[in-house]
Amino acid sequence: MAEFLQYLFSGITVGATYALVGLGFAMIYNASHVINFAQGEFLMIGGMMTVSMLGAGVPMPLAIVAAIVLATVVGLALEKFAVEPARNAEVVTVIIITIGASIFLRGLAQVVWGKEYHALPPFSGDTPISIGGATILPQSLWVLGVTVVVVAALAWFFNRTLMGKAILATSHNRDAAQLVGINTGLVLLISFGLSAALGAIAGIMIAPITLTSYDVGIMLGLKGFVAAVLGGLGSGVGAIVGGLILGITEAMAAGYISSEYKDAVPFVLILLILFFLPNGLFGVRGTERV
Amino acid sequence: MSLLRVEQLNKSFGGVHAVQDLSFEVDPGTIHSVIGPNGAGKTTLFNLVTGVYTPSSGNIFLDDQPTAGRPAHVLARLGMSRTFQNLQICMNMTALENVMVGRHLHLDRRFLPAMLRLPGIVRGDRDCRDKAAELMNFVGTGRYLDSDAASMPYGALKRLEIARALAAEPRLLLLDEPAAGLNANETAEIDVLIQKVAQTGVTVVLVEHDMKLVMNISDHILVLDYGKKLAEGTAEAVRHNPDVIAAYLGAA
Amino acid sequence: MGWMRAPRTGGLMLLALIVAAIPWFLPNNFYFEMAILVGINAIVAVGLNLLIGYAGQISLGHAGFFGLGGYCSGILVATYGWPPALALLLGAVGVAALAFIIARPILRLKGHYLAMATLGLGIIISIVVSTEDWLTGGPDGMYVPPFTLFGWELYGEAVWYWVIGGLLLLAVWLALNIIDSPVGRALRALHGSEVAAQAAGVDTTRAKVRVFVVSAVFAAVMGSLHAHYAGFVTPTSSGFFHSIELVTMVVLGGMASTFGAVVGAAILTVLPQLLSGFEDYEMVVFGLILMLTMIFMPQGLVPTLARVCKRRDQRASPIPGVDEVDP
Amino acid sequence: MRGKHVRAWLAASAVAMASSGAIAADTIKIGSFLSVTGPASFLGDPELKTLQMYIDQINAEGGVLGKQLALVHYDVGVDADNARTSTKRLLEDDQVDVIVGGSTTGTTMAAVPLVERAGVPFISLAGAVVIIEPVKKWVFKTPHTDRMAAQKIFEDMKARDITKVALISGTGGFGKSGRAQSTAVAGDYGIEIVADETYGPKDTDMTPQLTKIKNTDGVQAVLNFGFGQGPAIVTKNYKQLGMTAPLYQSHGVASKKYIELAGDAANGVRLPGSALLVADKLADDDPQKPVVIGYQTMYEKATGTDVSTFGGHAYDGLMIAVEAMKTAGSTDKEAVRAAIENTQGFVGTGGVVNMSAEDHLGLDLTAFRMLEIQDGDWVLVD
Repeated sequence: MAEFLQYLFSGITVGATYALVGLGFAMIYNASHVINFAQGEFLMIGGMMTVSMLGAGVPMPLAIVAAIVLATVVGLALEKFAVEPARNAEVVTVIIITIGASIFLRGLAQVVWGKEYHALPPFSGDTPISIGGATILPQSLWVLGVTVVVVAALAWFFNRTLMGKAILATSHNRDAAQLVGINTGLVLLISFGLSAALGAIAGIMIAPITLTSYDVGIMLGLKGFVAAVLGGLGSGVGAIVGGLILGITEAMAAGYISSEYKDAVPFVLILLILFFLPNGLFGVRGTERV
Repeated sequence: MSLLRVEQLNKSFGGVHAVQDLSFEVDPGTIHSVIGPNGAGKTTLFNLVTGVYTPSSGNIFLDDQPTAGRPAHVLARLGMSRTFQNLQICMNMTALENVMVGRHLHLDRRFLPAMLRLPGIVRGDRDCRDKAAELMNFVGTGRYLDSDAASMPYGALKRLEIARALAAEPRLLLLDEPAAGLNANETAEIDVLIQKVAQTGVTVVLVEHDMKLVMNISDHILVLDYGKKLAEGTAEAVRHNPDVIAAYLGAA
Repeated sequence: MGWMRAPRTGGLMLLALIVAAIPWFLPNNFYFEMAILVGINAIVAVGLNLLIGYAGQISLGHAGFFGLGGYCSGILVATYGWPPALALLLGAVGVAALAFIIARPILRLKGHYLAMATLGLGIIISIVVSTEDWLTGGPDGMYVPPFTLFGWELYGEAVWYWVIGGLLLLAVWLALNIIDSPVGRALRALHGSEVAAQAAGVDTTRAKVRVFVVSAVFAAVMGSLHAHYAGFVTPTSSGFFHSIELVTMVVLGGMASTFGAVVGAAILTVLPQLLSGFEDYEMVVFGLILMLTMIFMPQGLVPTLARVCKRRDQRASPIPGVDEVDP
Repeated sequence: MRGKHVRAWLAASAVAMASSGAIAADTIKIGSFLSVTGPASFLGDPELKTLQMYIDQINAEGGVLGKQLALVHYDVGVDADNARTSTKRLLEDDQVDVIVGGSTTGTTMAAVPLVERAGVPFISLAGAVVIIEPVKKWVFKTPHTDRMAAQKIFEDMKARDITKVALISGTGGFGKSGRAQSTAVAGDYGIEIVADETYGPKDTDMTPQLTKIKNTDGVQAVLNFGFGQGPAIVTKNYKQLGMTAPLYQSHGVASKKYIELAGDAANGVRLPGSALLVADKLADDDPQKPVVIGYQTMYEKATGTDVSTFGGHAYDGLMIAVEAMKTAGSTDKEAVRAAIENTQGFVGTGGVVNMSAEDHLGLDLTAFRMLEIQDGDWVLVD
């Protein structure tokens, strides 16, 4: 039992990270139907910027704010200068653009911040908390707590604010949204900014646990994409659930099946799910209109 | 004997009954129109007949052969061809190639000969190209022979779809709102074109909003309302049917 | 109508000329190596372009097939002493069978879901080859003996160059043939409008499965030859990044342009070597080039340039598109 | 149109090649391919810096055989294909006199057939024993092998009466090879491997694997074979789970960075390392002391970062090559190769090197020091 609990803790912590990244994918996908392969780089920017600010003697809270701001600016620039001009191009063209952007950002980070791994100090110590014979780090609770807060804040944003509703409307039908006077260009810009900020927050939260470096975004970005698709692209709930399923499956696979094949298990899972639910767990099953 | 027979056809999406208990027959060599207010289920009926949707229940027969639920490409093989309400032109191809796609079933579709470009393929394609060009002239889009489909005007694309459908040499041609979005002049031209097609012996089933067009050319009219059959008969009979008048006035 | 076929043969002739001429300008074996790698990548890209560019079905897992071809050769030849040609054949047939089995459920998916599924497939393959080290040598890969045919060993850069060059011409010829046939038109039609293609009698599922299998076989055969040429095969060759690289070749060169795939492969193979002088800035420059090309030429290089040339030609001559290389 | 460009480009590069050939007459070309970017950049980065630094220094002091040294380097990440292409470029295009490089075993092994065929001395900086076993005529290496690391660790365990060991290793080439070597030699020391877990190179949480080990009966010590950030996370997770059995790491973590990343959790961790890590703690009569102090001072002054043993491997490789050229009195490849093979009593950062026709490494177990981490620093155990 304690064993199971330990796997679960591990899975939930990692899964929450995947969920936050997946949420970033979902947000951009919703507004623009673009899969942003540079999403992982926002996590990297968040983590690395905080580390470098701390190194420069800036107090932690300020460093975090600076990191989020930087990531947001990068996100906005990405939309404005890279995605916006190619708006009418084919899906894979835009995918390649975001891949190019991620290589560019990674390269830049490597030049500016170097290639070494860095550890961010945990926010509230690293004395493990024992629950039912299993242990969890305080930082994991931070990750989970922040995930919950972010999800709640996003729910409020999309359901209660005009801008949030505008983003939702744009995701359903861009032309119609434009007709009713929504500035869809602005919506796109904001969703990129928001998603970048989200990525940065995730990157900062997990840096004390997973360590951070210029290329930390590759794997996390990929896993976030898996989470988003698993849940059903464009569904916020889907991304969260997808991320948690992914994390927990990995942990359970490592614990109970084989640690060598634990990385393959999520992909087998996603293939199976897609075979039976071609639109992911929470994806909309639209009927084609001809 | 009827060419197309629909028996007690039903289709629902979730709780919405798009088509209910619908039965009708289409005689060969006629122009058969389906009309009805918006949302009456005309396009759904089309999609059911052409295999895009699978019926919830009921039967469809082409030449007494059951076809309900069979995929579109199999129906095409049985001699059924169609156009689409929202244009379905392949914008990544030229106009001529679009029509050539329509002749797919009449060509050698084997992979290996195609890959090795055996003489038969070359010959088949040359004939196909000529036939397609002929058809483009027939529907009146001859001047777009070498154009990219993406560069053609809307009205011409509507005809191009008809040419593509005809390229399959169908026995049954289903036209889904061929005049939608066209001006009066273009509509009149479509009117002529459909009659020209019918004269070649192709049976035409037509969904259309333009009453003038429908009344002008139809041999037989089926009126739908809320997925059910409201009336059926010749243009004259339908025009004076009180239910139809009520539905249209009510809808308007 | 004669001119319609001219760009085909014209383009193929030009490519043949380039292939024949290049060795005169290659000062040493390193340049031959680059040319050979360009050729290998180009053939895979030409095959992948049939799937992505023409049929409009994305695959982020084709490196998996490339790797399987390589490992099939490595294992059968090095470990079990099979003749390389037979191993290559079996690899191609095996990959074709695998692709055929998974194609149906996978190709039911659309857009990003298809991308995800193919990506997952590729990653699973690369994890398996990396983990089963008793068979594959693990992460550091395995040794693959030289390619021999009837006792004759394929040895030396020049020999390899002509073999790969010949295969490239063959691959381009086959691809052009497929595209310019009812089969190819059906593929492009299902890209343009799947329902329209079905209404015209195209069995779209079958068409997709076939082109998926063909592109997988292109990758498997080249993976096998590459393993023989390199002398080893590693899990990297079947990994996610190689898949992305292959897709990038197709998109950069120009989707639905067979010659575009060749150009894309050439650029992405040679560019990193040209950039090696930038040291730390290599990634920055590479990413920037990738981004800028796709932003300003979203159609890809060859179609965009072809259009520019066409426009210029139209001004000069009354017959449009005569010099167009693109099929 | 396009053809003309290609020709122009090729012609230009041919000219560039010819001109570089002209320079080659009075310089000695040291070729190198390293993993400067990617997951093994912590190996390649200090290696490259070391090569640059010492080649500059040697040149400043008048060069070798009256000629200046020129470094030709290509970054290959961890991609074997890339390594092969770069090696071919070094051999064919740059026509280097000797190659010092290959941060990882995978990239090294990709280059081996080429250097063997071309007949150019090649000193590898990678770990696995397969590089020099069986002996390859032109291939040498400087770092201790993973088998030696395993032997050193088991020796220490045996001394502590540990017989049941749990193994956890990375799934990269280094971890895989280390795991295989550990399993192979454990029996020689009467040690039984009772648990065998792995983790991926980019994994961020190893608690499930460690939980499994924790719940395995009779585990007296845990050995982690891996490099990069993985071992640091393992160490942190180890502490999180409250595991108390001695934790051993391999020589793959032999840099201060590991201690920094793992923090307090690293206290008490043991690993086999080279003298370089404990330069200031060596006995004054230790033959290695002046060498390692010299290297450490120079590296830390030039780069502002802590030394790692990895940069030291590059120092050893370069110096062995340079010494061999001096001994041979020329850059003739066969003569240099023979001189490298006859290296005797060379004192490097990794140990005292005595090579022979049968041994292209020339180190024995004494080259390794058993270290323990205490309060953020290395301490000599023996």
